[in-house]
Amino acid sequence: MATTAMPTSISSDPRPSDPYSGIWGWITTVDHKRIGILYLYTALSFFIIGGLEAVVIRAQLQGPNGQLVSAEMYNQLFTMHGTTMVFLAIMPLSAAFFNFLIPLQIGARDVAFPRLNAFSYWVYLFGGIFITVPIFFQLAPDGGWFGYTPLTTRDYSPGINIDFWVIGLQILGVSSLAAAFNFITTIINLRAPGMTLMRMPMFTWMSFVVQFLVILAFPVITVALVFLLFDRFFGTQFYAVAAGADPLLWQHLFWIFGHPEVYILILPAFGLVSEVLPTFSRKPLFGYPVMVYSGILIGVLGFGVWAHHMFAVGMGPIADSIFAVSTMLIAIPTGVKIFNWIATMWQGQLRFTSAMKFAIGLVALFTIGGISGVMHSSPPADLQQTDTYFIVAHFHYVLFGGSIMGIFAGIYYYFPKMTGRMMSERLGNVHFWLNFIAMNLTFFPMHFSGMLGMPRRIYTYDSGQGWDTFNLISSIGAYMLVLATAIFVYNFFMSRRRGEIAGANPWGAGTLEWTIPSPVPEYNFAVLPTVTSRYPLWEGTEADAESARINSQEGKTSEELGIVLPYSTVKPMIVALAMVIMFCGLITTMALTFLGAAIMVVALYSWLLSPLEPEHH
Amino acid sequence: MAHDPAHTEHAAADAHAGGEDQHHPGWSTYWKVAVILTVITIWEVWAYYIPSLVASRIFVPMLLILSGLKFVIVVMFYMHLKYDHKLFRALFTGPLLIAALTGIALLFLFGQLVARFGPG
Amino acid sequence: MKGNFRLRQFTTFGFVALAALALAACAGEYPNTTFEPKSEFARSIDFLWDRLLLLGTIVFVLVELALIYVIFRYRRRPNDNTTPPQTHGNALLEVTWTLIPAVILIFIAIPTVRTIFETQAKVAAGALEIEVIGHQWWWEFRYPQYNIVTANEIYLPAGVTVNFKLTSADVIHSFWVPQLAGKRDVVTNRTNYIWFTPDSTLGPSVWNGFCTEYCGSSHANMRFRVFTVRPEQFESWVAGQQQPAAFGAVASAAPPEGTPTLPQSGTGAAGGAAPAIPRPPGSTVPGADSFPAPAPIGDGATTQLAAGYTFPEHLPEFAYARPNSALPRGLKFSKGLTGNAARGMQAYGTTACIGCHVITGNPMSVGIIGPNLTHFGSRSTIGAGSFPNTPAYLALWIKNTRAMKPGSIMPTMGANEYDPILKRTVTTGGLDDQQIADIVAYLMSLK
Amino acid sequence: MSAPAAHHYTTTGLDSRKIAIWAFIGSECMLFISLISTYLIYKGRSIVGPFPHEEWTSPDGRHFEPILDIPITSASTFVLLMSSLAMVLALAAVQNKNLPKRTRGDRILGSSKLWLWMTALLGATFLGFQAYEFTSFVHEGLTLSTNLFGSSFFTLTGFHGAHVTAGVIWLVSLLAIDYRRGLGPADALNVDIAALYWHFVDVVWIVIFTVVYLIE
Ligand code: HEA
Ligand code: HEA
Ligand code: CUA
Ligand SMILES: [Cu+2]
Repeated sequence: MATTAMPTSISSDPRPSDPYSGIWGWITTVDHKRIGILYLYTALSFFIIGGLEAVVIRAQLQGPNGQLVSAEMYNQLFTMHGTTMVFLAIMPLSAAFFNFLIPLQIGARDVAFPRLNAFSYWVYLFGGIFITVPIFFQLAPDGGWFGYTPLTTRDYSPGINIDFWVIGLQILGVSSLAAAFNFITTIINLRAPGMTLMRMPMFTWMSFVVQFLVILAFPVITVALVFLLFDRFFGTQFYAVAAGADPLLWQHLFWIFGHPEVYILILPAFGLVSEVLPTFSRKPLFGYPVMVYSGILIGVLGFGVWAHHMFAVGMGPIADSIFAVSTMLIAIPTGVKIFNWIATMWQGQLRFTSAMKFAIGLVALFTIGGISGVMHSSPPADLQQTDTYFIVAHFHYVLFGGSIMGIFAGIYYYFPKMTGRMMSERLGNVHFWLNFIAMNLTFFPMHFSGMLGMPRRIYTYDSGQGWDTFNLISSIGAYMLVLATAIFVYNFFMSRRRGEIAGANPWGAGTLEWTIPSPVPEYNFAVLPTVTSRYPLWEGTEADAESARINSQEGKTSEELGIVLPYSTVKPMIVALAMVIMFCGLITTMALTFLGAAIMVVALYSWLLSPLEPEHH
Repeated sequence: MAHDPAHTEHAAADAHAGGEDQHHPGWSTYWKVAVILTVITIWEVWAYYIPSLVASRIFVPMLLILSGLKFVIVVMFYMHLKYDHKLFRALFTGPLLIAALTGIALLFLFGQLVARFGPG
Repeated sequence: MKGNFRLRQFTTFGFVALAALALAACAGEYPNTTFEPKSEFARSIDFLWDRLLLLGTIVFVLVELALIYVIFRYRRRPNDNTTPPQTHGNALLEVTWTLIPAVILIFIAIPTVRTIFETQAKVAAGALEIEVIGHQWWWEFRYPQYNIVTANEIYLPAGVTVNFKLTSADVIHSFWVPQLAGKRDVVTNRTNYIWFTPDSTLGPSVWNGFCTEYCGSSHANMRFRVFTVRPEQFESWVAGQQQPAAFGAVASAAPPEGTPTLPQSGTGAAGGAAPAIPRPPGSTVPGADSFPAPAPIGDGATTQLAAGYTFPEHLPEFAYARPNSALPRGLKFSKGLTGNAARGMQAYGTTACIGCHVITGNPMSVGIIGPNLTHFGSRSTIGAGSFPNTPAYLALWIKNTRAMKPGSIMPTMGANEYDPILKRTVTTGGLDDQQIADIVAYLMSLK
Repeated sequence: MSAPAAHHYTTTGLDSRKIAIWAFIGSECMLFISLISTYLIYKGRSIVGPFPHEEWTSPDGRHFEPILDIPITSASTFVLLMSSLAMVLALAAVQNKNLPKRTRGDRILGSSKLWLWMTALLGATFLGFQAYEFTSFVHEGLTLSTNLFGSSFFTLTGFHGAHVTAGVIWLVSLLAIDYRRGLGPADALNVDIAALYWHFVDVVWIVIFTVVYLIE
């Protein structure tokens, strides 16, 4: 019972629902791989939506005095663009990889709490829909993605718009937190024999750090949002300036969450790049331990820098200085990563696949964003930069040039493992170059428009301010990005059907997930592998080779191998749905709230009281 | 975060008790702990009713230390962190530390905000 | 691959070129540039910026060069299947590239902290005090030392230290004049300060100011103007502003033409730029004696003297300070009307205007919600820097403010105009175009 | 209750649920520090009374005593502390279910039902105190929307109260299982997890009692 490495006899009852059957199979799945793929598709859709919002923004700003959309609509657009990209696109794209990869990389059959995992996804989906739909009725949140009070209080935003935002983020927070506890437990507790912490693949390591950032950062925004929710619905005074409230309370609470959040957005991408670069350099990651420690350090320091978003609010010289220095410090561990990546490629056998190109793209572009970040970190200098397009340039270089590039690298790299087929390298190449050039066309000019005085979040600007050219270039770049993304979408779906068959290890990679067939069988590993090195397929001993040999065999079912797999169940989805209904009650009728709560409690009990999987004999 | 590899190796001794070490303290310890907690609480409340003490400079630090003490005692004995796997200690103290620092920083920031440049 | 990476280099070069170009061009065409500081504050920031830009560029170039070198040098040659050396790391190297950035950062941190304390020191005594009050979506400026209250325009004597006291009437705003200083947020329930000294060498010049904290619908339309002028000009301006409303006479502010044509907006016969409205003695104005006659008026001369100095914003070199925002589609004003200032004053007195605006010298007009209009005629823009202050624009503005400026609190006044916030058409109590023309004439005459 | 992954191989040999609950508790630290910090930040910033420790006379001449009631709260604090004692005994009872019980003392200490009941009841009593406190505050004119103190006080203590409520429900569920099939060593982990949560809620109160009630 201690280990299922050897097949143990189980009750012969077949799994109630064949996991690979139809839509119902997807709704009831608790398989981390399928949940990962659900995350991937959903998040890509939201990425497109967020991107289209951005394109409208760019169209409005293409020239001075643009009149494409109204001021109100524009404010909803940038608010939803930011919110969508951060909470509905990048975080879930990372989550897609957490789900799909972590168990494979540590040699586990699933995550620690498969049903909780399903729950996280459904909450995300319903929450995402909840917060996205209003934009089509011009009722979308319009307070900016960090919703500063008092603007977002009832006094100044009487409409329903902000309600969607407050409630929506509250819901999404539940999803992220649930997932985080799940992955922390999984990584600590489900590593295969011999998979010590210092042998874990870098992606799993960075994910591990991210989960801690989530469980520490999200409670803070939860509280901040609860205050706002209570203010808007139950008449509390937390942000009511008339009652003497301090607007900086929200700002501090938000950014205590907000800065760790940006590392939540980048570290998974860093992790993916740390998988891709070694494979296509045919060299182990350079300075593995330092990469681990720098990741942890970035995470820890990330909690001590939040006020660098508030250099203009008048915190006083002492606070300014402290946060300036702590912010600069983060450049050091991040730099180490950049240099170690370059050192990884040094003397390597570089193969420029699409994945590799995007990975290198991250190193090249994130550096730019990082450096402008350091420029913000000097408060007096930031007084000229803050709330201008220079900031917009910074965070798009780190978010698009960093997170998105890294995630694209990850998608090209792991597509074979997910689908069993290769993506078209030819289209991938076009996608990369178009994306790379367009990205720079879009965001590099923003450095100039910003330093030349263009504030952010303005729906219109006068001509003759010296911004016209830069904005035009940015807009052209954005249109090209649409094309690039469209090519990617096309490539994705074509390859899904027509791509050439991949095989277990198409890239000649070294880590554990490449020892098993592609697509991965539902039980992942026929036998729990025994790990003796960081790159079992490169540096492994007999033990590694042996388990690799068994695990690479295809076509066996879990029954034949006698592997116990959890039941499929719809209960987590029902709980998630009920929870969202409960929240909807706030903006419709309290009755709905109670109804939702009731359903939730019942469903939750029946979930907790029903067995996860067939019992052993 | 990183707990010692020694532990990561050995497999589940007893899946049901979650492999947690069985030698928990018993009634004999528990009631003593309860008494200590009660005494400290009484001490705190008593202090609250001595105006001179409340006025004095030691009042606040004393109360903080006392409640900190209670906190530690409950965590160590009732949540048996003292006896459990040191992984749990890491999982708890790490976040607790960050939380404490954040809280202190916040109070500092909001206390400090009166001192600003320019007149007034 | 090879080709691709040439392409890559080209793009990189492209940006460097673009950068050089843009920086070089900063003179002139970039009225809001932060690269040409015009005060000691802005200059100390610029010094930091140069340092940051230099070090940043060095790091950038080094990293990208290393990357490009690796990419070309170590790309896999066709059918070369040797496994590369499996290096796992190198303590010495890694320590080095931990220390180098640390050193670079020291060179950033030290001047940073120094500048923080310099720029946030207490302002020297004897500075010009200006109270800035942020409103959705306009700026109220008070000169307590001269008890002047004005809106959306600041006059500053060159070479005199000015200390701004920033407070907000509603949500958070942020006060920014790019060439003169960094930003300072205008935070509700808090008082912030920012001070600087415009270079004494500055001739009369105008700077665009912006609200840089998102504050709602018209955040983009919350602009202002800063005029740095010679001290004696400042004195004259102050003298003028301290007068009560210098109300001239039956100013026949002629018909605001239908819709102004952009950018040199349609200025009616009154000539929008500097409308020289004839000003017979105030005493001849019907009902004028009902309020204190404006200060010394020459024999039948104009009140120009009393008006004091106003900045010649109509001069071509200041075109960048002249708003040319788009006008709402379909907002029209009937041609051929002649406004009568006297009638305008009465009309003004009977409308909601007085509930929100102050006109010192007009006892009825005491509202404090909106901008103070006492010397409205002497201002260069309306709607917080949104439109030029010409009869034509003003007429449209009064007719339907909320169409001109999204979310504006000032109600739509024009009869049969659609109010986008109340979502209904104004019927009873709405002003017809003639009344509006009169009010325009009245307001324009308030020099 | 089901035991996710309990009979599978685990790296540390620990049960996943216990790791998860500790991670959860770590996360709760951030939740409560945010609430407590907010309370302290807004302390003394309310424009109108009533206030926690100072008396206040409103413009229209109504007089308000300092609103916090220390004796009552001391009592409820004591109750919560005792509930923690009951909880550890309940856990011990479950773990030692199968040990022989010779003396009457052994039997009392060995009764998981008794101690679970104790814990739940003491928890409920605490909630009773809180309900009393809240209602009396409302009568004295302090509500969620009276002032900054009211908002932050009710939200902070309310959040804690909600946690206690959840705990009581959890305990009652355990009792239900105990009555249905009896809790034995096999369930020790489930009880242990509930206990950890319960004690954490208790230590949070220890902090609240001091910084909110005792320190002026
Ligand atoms: C992926 C997300 C991400 C990441 C990784 C970062 C990384 C950094 N960010 Fe950024 N940031 C954002 C997302 C991110 N940021 C967002 C979204 C905002 C705007 C929020 C809003 O207002 O809407 C923002 C805003 C923001 C501000 C506030 C600006 C303002 O509003 O006034 C500041 C100020 O200090 C800042 C600083 C930094 C710094 C110092 C880093 C550092 O971590 C960067 C470190 C990396 C490097 C420095 C490059 C590699 C290092 C080397 C090659 C070594 C040598 C280098 C040197 C010695 C310089 N960021
Ligand atoms: C990861 C985060 C992320 C990403 C990827 C992006 C991507 C983009 N962003 Fe965004 N942005 C933010 C995060 C992000 N942004 C944030 C946080 C803010 C601040 C918001 C705030 O101030 O509150 C912001 C604000 C922001 C602004 C400032 C708005 C303002 O201040 O007024 C602008 C302006 O140009 C902008 C532009 C863009 C563009 C052009 C892209 C492009 O990369 C988008 C490219 C387009 C797509 C990728 C989708 C289109 C593709 C298709 C349509 C394919 C065709 C479809 C099929 C075939 C099915 N963004
Ligand atoms: Cu005021 Cu933006
Ligand atoms: Cu940040």
